[in-house]
Parts: sequence; C-alpha cells; structure tokens
Amino acid sequence: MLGNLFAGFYQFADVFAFLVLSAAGLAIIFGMMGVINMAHGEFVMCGVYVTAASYHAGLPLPLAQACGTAVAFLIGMVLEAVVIRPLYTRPLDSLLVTWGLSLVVTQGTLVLVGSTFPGIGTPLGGFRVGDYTFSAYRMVLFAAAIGVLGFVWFLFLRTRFGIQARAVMQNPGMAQALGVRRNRVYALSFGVGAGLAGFCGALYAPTMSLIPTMGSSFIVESFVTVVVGGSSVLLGTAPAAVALAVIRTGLNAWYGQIIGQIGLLVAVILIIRVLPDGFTGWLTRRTA
Amino acid sequence: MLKLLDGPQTMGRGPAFWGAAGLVLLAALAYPLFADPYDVGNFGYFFVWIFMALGLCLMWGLCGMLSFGQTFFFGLAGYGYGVIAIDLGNGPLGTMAGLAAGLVLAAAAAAVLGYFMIYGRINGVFFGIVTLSVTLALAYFLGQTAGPEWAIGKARLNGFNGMQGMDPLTFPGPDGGIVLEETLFYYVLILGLVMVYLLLRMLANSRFGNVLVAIREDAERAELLGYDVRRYQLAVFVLGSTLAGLSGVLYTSWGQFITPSSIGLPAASMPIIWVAFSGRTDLTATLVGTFLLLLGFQSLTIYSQETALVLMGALLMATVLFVPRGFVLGIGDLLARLTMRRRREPRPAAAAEV
Amino acid sequence: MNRRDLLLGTAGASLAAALPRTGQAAGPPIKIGLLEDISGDLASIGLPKLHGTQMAVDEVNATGGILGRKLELIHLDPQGDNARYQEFTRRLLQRDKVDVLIGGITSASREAVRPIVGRQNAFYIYTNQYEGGVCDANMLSVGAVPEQQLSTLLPWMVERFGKRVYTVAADYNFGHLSSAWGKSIMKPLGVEFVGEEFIPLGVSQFAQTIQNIQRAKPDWLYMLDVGAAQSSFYEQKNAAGVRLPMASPVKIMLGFEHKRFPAGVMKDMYAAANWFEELDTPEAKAFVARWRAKYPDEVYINDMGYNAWVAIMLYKQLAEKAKSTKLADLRGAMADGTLGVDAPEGRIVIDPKSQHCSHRMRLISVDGENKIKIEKDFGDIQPFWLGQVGCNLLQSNPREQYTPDNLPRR
Amino acid sequence: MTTLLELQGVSRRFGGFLAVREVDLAVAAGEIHCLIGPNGAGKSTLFKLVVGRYEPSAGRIHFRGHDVTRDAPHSRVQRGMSIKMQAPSVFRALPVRQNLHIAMQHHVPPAELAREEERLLELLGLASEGARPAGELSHGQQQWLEIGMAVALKPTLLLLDEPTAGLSPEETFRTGELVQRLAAGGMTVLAVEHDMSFVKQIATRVTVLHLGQVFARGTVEEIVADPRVAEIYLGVPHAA
Repeated sequence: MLGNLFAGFYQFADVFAFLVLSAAGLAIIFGMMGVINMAHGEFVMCGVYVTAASYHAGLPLPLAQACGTAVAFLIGMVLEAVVIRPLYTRPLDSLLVTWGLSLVVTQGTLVLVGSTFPGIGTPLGGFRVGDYTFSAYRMVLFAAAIGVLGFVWFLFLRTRFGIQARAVMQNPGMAQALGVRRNRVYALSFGVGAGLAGFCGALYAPTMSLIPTMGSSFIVESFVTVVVGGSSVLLGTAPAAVALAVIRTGLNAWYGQIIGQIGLLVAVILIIRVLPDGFTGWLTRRTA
Repeated sequence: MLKLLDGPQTMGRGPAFWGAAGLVLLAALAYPLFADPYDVGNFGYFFVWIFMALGLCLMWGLCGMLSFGQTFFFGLAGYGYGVIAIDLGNGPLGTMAGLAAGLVLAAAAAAVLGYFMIYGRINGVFFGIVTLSVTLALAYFLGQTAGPEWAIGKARLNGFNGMQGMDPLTFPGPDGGIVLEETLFYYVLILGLVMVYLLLRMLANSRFGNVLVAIREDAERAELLGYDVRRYQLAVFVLGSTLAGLSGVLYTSWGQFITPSSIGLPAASMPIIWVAFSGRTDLTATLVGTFLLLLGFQSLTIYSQETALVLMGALLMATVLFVPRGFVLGIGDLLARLTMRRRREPRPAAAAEV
Repeated sequence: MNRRDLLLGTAGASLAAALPRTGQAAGPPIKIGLLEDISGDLASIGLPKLHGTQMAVDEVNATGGILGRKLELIHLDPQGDNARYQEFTRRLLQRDKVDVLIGGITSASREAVRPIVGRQNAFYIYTNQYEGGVCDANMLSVGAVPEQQLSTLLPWMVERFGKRVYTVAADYNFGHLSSAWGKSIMKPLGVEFVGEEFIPLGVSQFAQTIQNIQRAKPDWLYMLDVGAAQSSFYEQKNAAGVRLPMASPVKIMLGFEHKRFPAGVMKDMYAAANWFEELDTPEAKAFVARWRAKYPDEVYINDMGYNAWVAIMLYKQLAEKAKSTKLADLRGAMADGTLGVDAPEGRIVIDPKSQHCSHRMRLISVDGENKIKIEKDFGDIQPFWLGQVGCNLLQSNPREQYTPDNLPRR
Repeated sequence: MTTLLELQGVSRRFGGFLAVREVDLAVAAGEIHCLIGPNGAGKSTLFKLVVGRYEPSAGRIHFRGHDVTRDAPHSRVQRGMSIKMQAPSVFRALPVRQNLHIAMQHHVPPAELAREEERLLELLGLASEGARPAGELSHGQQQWLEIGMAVALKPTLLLLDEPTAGLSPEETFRTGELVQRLAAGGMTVLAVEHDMSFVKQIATRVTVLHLGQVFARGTVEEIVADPRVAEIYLGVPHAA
C-alpha cells in the first residue's frame, strides 16, 4: 500500500522534474524576450557534454555539473550578443537563426567529438519502499526542479536584476527611459535561460546515453510545457508542469507511453484553444 | 485577368522580367535534350517540393499565417494516394483516383483544422505551435501502425517502415497507361509549376490578394474595412495546405513509398527554412530559392558529407542575419534598385499602380 | 580534400601497390555504391559500416580486384533521412551506374531503397541484422535474422533463467516484429509473458517502465529498444536497483553499450551474435588487428561493420564465379546453394531461396566489469524461415516483406 | 429625419466593472454627432460596441433598421458603417495608394479605381506621397490617410474616434473642414472628440457621457451652456 502510494508520487515527481528542468530555460527566454530558442536542446547537450568531460577529467560530479551549467551560461551570453540581439524586432527570424545554430552545434559536435561519448553512471544508488526499489538520484532531480523554481522566484522577485527584467518585460521603452540597460538585461536573461538548460543537461548527464543529438529528447516536452504555461515562468511553468505531469503520468501508467505522448500534444491543442496565453493568461486574468 | 500577373504583391514586371522568365522556362524545357537522364529526373524531384513551398509562401508570406503543418497535409495526401491507389488495384484508375483522393483529403483536413483554429482565434506563434502539435501527433500515430491490424483495405500503413506498393501516377493510355516517371515526370511537373505559379501570381495581385496583405499587416484594420478576415484566412489555409497535399501525392508517386518521417521533425521545418531563406513575401523568390536550396543542400550532402549539416546551418544563420528579407528577395531588391535608379524612380514601391 | 577523393585516393594507392603482383587490370573498375549514415542520429553505427566497406575494398584491390577489375567505392551520406536514401539510390544507380548498391541502417531506409532498386532491376546488399522476412530477388541480406539470433538465444534464456518474461520494445516495426517472433518461439516452451511495453522512438525517461517491471516480477527482460535515447533505460534501471538478466538481438555486438556505459550497467545482458570484437579465434584476431591498424580510433568493431566487410567478400566470390556483374548471372552463381566465403566467424553460405546467409552463432554475456564471455557456440545456423513459409526466389520474385502475421499466400 | 443608428439600453460589463450602462443613443441621418466626456467616461467602449469589436452585455443596437447587436464587425461595415480608429492604424508597410486601394476595391468599379484613388489622394493632400509606405508618413498625414480609407468605403455612417489626436491647431481645423465637406455630401458622422474647439466647429448634436451613462444631450450651444456639464468636464480650460 505504502509502496504503491509512494510509487505514484515518485512517477509524478519524475515527470514533473523532467518537465520543469527541461522547460525553465526555454520559458525564461521566451517569456522575457519573445524568442523561441530552437537551439534549446543544444544548450542542454552542452551542459551534458561539459559535465561528462569534466567528470572524466577527474572532477567530482557536483563540481562537474557546476562546470556544465557555467559553460552553458557563458556561451548563452556570448551568443545573445552575436546572433540574437540583431533580431529582437523579428521573433520569427530568431527562430530560424537558432534552428540553424542547432544544426551547426549538433553536427559540429559529431565531427569534433565523435559519434558517442562515454557515460558517467548514476550516483547514490537505490532505496526500497514496500515492494519497489527506486533510484535515489531521481529524488535529487525532483529537489533540483523545486530548487530551480525557487531560484527563478528569488531572481525575479528579490533581486535588482529581477525587478529590472520584469520592467523590461512589461514595457521595454519605458524601462529604458528609466535608465534600465535593456541590452544587459536581455543578455543576462538569455544567459540565465541557457544556463538553466545547461543545468538540466548537467543533472540528466548521469542518467542517459550521450550522443550529439541527445538534446532533441528534451525538446518536445519543454516546448509543450512552455506553450501550456504561457509567457511567465513564475505563473505559468510550474502549474503547467504539474498539470502535464498528472496527465502524462496517468496516461503512461494506464495506456502506455505512446498514448502519453500523443495525449500530451492533444492537451496542448485543447489548452491553447481554451486559454490563449496558457496558464499565465488565465491566472493574470483571474487576478486582474 | 492577365494584367494581374504584375502587381504590388509580386516582384518583377515588364518585358525584362518576363523575357528572362521565358528564357529560363525555355532552358528548362530544352534541358532534357542534352542533360544526363538522371539529372533530369533529379530536377523533377526537386520540383515536387516547390508546390508545398509556394503554398506556405501564400499562407505565411502574403497572409501572415505561419503554418508548421505543411508536412501534415503532405503526409495525409501521400498516404491517401497510397491507400486509394493500392485498394483500387493501381493502374490509371487507381492512381488518378488516388491523386484526387489525396488532394480532397488534404483540403478537407485543412478546412476542419483551419476552422477550429481560425474561428477559435488562434494566431501568431500559437498558430505555428498548434499546427506543429497536430503534425507531430500524426507522425507518432502513423509510427505505431506497424501491426497488420493497421490496414485500410489491402493497404497496410506499416508503421515507421512506411507504406509501399502503390504505382507511380499513370495517365490513361495504351498498354495499361502512360507512367509518369523520369523525363515525362519532369515535363509534367514543369507544366504544373508554371500553372500554379501564374495562378498564384494572379491571385496575389487580385482584390483577394490585396485583402491578404491587408490581413498580414493588420487583421483588425482589415476587418474594419468590411472584410470577413477569417473567411479569407480559412480559404488561404485550405489552398496552401492543398498545395502541400499535391507535393505529398507527387512525392509518394515518385518514390512509391512514404513514411512517418516525411511528416515529423525535422521534415516539418524544412518548408519554413526554404521559404524564409528565399524571401517569404514573394512567390518568385520562393520558387527560385526553394529550387536553389534543394539543389544546394543535396550538393552539400554529396560533396561535403560530414560537414554538410554544419554548412547548411551556417548558411541559414548568415541569411537571416545579413539578408533579412531572404536570399533571393535580397538579390531581387538589389536588381530592382539598380534598374530603378536608371529610370529615376524614387523607390520600387512606386510601381504599385494597378 | 573531401571524403570521396580520400576514398578513391586510398583505394588507388593500394591498387598501385598491388599491381606488380597481379599484372594489368582488365577493363573499367567495378563501381560499388554505398549508402551509410555518417551524420545524424545513426552516425555511431554508420561509421563502422563505412570503415568495414573501405577496408574490404582496399583488401580486394590489393589482391587484384574482382575479375581483374579494381573496385571503385562511391559513398554518399543520406544523414538518416529516408528521402535522401531515395535520392541517392537513384543517383548511384542512374548517374554513377554502380554495379552493386550496398547499405542502409534502419528498416525504413531499406524499404525506401527497395522499390527503386526493383524498378531499375539492380542488385542491392543489405548488411544489417534485421527483423527478417524480405523476399526480394534484387536484395541479398548479409546480417543475421531472427531464426539465427532469437531461436538460439530465447530458448536458452528460458531454460537458464525461467519462464516469466517481460518485453520492452521500441514502438517501431523492428520492435513489434521481434516481439511477435519472441512469442512464436517462446509460447511453445510454456513461457508466461508478464508484461509487454512499446516505447515511442526518442523517449529517454523510463521511471514508469521500471516500476511496471518491478510490479510484474519477471525472471528476465526481453529488450528490443532502439536508438540512443531509449538506451538510457539501462542506466536508469540500474540506478533504481533493478537487477535482472536481459536478452536482446541488438545490444553489445551492435550497439557496443559495454564500451560506452559505465561498468555494471549492462551486467547480465545476453545476446546471440555472429560477430563481436572479442571473438577469440585466430581468424577473428587477425581481422581485428588489420582493422585496428587501419582505424586505430574505432570505439568498437561491431557486427554491422563486420557484415559490411563480409558483403564485399561475398560479392567478390559471386562475381568471380559468375564471371559477370549482371544480376541474373550473380543469382545464377548462388543458385546451387554452395557459394560462400570463409569469414572470421566461420564459413558463411548464401541460401538461394531467400538470398539470406547462414551464420555461425555464439551466445555472449556481459559481466559486471563490462567483459564479454562466450556462453555457448550454436554452430552454423541456416536462415530457414523464409523457405519454410514459402518464399522461393528461384521460382518467383514477390518483392515482399513477410512476417509471422503476414505470410505469403500459398 | 430618419434615425440611422440607434442604441437601446446598451450596457457593457468587464468583470465587476460596468463600463457602459444602459445607454440610449440615436444618430439621425445627415447629422454630425459628437460624443464627449471626461477620461474614463466610456466613450471608446461605446464606440467598440457600435462597431462590433465588443458585444454588449445587455441592450440592442440597430443600424439602418437592422438589428446588428450580434453581427461581426465586417458585416456592420458591409452595411455601411466605417471607422477611423483612435491611434492611426494604417497598413504601415504598404504604399499609401495601396492603402486606399484596399479600402475601396469593392466599392468602386475597377475601371474607375485609379481615378478615384487620385481624387482621394488629392482631397487628403497626399497626392505626392502615393508611393511611400504609409508608415513613413507624419502622424497627421497618417490620421488623414486613415480618414481617407474610412471614407473610401463610401459609408452611410462614418465613425471617427478622436480624429484630431496629436494634430496641430491648423491641421485640426482642416480636418474639421474635411468632415463638414463629407457631411455636406450626405455622410452621417459620429465622432468621439476631446477638443472642444473642434466640436464647436463641426457638431450639429452633442451627447455627453459620464461614468458610462448619458449625462446630457443637445446642440453645442445647449451643452456649452449647461452648468452641470461644465462642472464635470468643461470646467477649466475649454470653457471659453
């Protein structure tokens, strides 16, 4: 009994963590700048590869994961300045440019690093509740997902950067007139978005097989979560992840993975039809 | 009617443009006389995709609707063609019925999906996301039809490995009909492309086309000029999607094979790449650019092998960053500016009289 | 210099070295068209296949070519895209006019190629192990098929570990068909299938599956997952503390997971293979040494790469016996059912009825240190199933793929 | 005089807020009717109800004898309404001439289109700007272009939402003249306006809106003379 209850929670926590971690970076970049980052999966892959390489070079895993996150963050900042900034007034073009970027990065990695990369191995082992054994690391992932939401909350509501960022998001012209340096805010936002993608990769690195195209495993789920959530990470992503995790866990458990996957897409279509700006729009309208 | 061939929505006009276009057409018609039959067939194959690109140009470039669903209709029509052709025993009867069925299926699906979205006031980026979701759902669905229970009549959908067993399009004629392949395929597709291109050009410059650009620029304003915006959007969505269906039928006929991977990612993003690269607001640019891009990507794949995808990605990034209106349109603008300067007209838009 | 020049260059160089021994080459080169993915998702499998073919071409050229003609290899990279497979099949057959077409990884790519090969009436060699059943006179299959991999492996697993089986399969033709094969082989043995799951391609998260497995309490797992994303299952299963024996026709010798994953993850994986790099015969060791001398960075010499090498050697035997490269002559040369090649695994013979090959099958396992152990040698196994169900290419050419639930009409 | 547009008890609620409450309004054929009121009086909401951008929460709207309460905007326009929005909303990327063309293409026989465009450009003082993208025009020119587009539909009822916003006094005066010329040609005009000098210049009737309700109605003189109106609205600067 206890085992089954905990198993249900564990399944939910696992899907929830995957949705939140893979979507957070994309949501920040979309919400802040209206840019749909098609290279999101490649930032995740960057986090994975840097983590694995640092780990094989002898760093302890947590430090290697920090490296993966930091490198993705820095690359994000640089790319923002070089290819994203000229396109702020053309959101569809930024979609194309990031798609091109993802082609270059995926295939470039294949040519330079090779078609496979040695894996790490999941730390912490398993534990038992009732009839089932579980991976302890999965609980770390769940905690990390909660942590990411907390971090985003803190960053946007409790820091100077966050206040400026929200001002820019609401009214870029006015914020600039008030002395907010918009370019710096955008660069940092993109960096944070990329860094969170890298963090997602760093966390999942020990649980997956590593190939250059692995970023695509995260893409569908992260897009779905962002679409359902709408433009705000705080109001949208978290409730969207909860809702989708419930839908997907249920469908997976009762009907199998393929129905879970198609069901997720159908949910997206219906939610867009009913809530045009996702949960964000719904919640802001209710509170307005 | 014919004067609609030139107008504000299309680049190029007058004897110089049409003379050049005629020369290109003549060269294309003469090409099989001296070229390797393989190259003729290969060019014919490139033409297959251009219908889909023109459809997207119409929807996205002229009317502002970014559909990520071109391969959805491509796939529906392709599978529809296969099912009908196989079940009616192939030959002229089966394949012609298959062609009709594929196009009707694409058009009907576009009408239903379009009604759901357009009258549900889904627009902008969300239009793209809904069309992409539907497309991926179809690809996933078809991918799991491997079992024998997934058959329509004699035609097995056959999951990820794809459907086969349909004949190429066959016109009625002696000896069981004239099979549309190789050089004949090339000529018939040129004929089809010229017709579709000219018709779309006239459509773009007609009153209908004027309304489309008005909707693209500001849908609310267009509505307050008395235009039933949603009906126009639906009509364009059905037309553009049916063109994708035409590509789907032709592709299936060409290779006698279609799989779910022709529908899902990355296939679904290819039409957008072609049209964006070429210059989405112009039909001529899309026509020329799509062909050049197909040829270029294939050549890159053949000659640069491992680095092909890197080069394609870099090419795309460079185009977007440095030639924002699209590669072909950028060159077109340059030509227009040069000739206009000679005629001392202030700017190309001066030619907007009707 | 692009890769194609490089290939021709090395092939030419080895030929030059060989000339003094073999005398003048007679006639124009024999063109080999090769389609292998070296970019995209499947690059890790396509690269060893390319290497195997290159090595074979160089070796054949070094010993005088075929019928005194040297081999010219033309490789194109379809990037894992079915449409590119179609384009390049046409290109190789119509423009380059290759004498034989080789390659393709997924079954979908093979099915993309076959209709075009059929219309051109060309000769095509498919070098992968696969779900079996293609009855097509234009195709020669070199890889192992279910009666070789599964009829050996599965009964052994049942006897050794028990009768409660849980199947995890890719939701893909290969997964469905191999699962059906498993049922038809194991049902008569009294096996109880305590669970069966089909996973969409590209899925990388398996917590639900792992829990379902724990609930069902199987004796062992029948693994039919495909692709890198799905192979994340093993790491996750291991982390959750599930330790069960596993059997699969596509792991280890094909995906070399024991070279890519940390030790312990693939522990107790069993597979039936016609080739694996650790094979301990003098012929195999010599083969590995030649390969490693040529491609020192190869992560693993997998069975597909090896099969690609075998394909060229078989082609050489066929063409030399037929004294021709025409399809009808080649098929005539294999018609008596004796034509074969002495390969590192043992002798491989072509079955003319199905145009599939016999293989020496060995059962291997992985231990906790990622070391391979040979559990059993099954000897030579014939590709008998197609003949049994009525495919006879000596009499008719249906160009169909048959499966246990799609049998030819008699 | 016949009633062209009639609102009966029209209300519009946003959540708990009643923006427009039980407004009765009749616009007679041929008049220039101005709708005034302080900020937040509900003028713009009322306009959006008339043109069909919002649906009323209660009440009915009749136009030329038809109940159009539930009609979509485009079908009201097809019945003879035409609107110039508050912020200039022209097709910025398209040439000025094409803006007019799109507006009039279904109302003018094809053979006369070019001549009619020319005539309108002249009337709007944009004759030399026909080929420029509309977005490059000055703010005043864009306002005029949009009036031109509204007029090009040959409407029976022309709705003008703050046609003089952002214009200089000189431009405002010329706009007034234009409106009067159109009215003289038989067009009925309903305008929302802030600028009292403009209202005085053109209005034949005035309705004052306050807190979503009709507060007063009458001729310009009556309204200007009404001390209650002066109190809520005319108060300080415009009273002169």
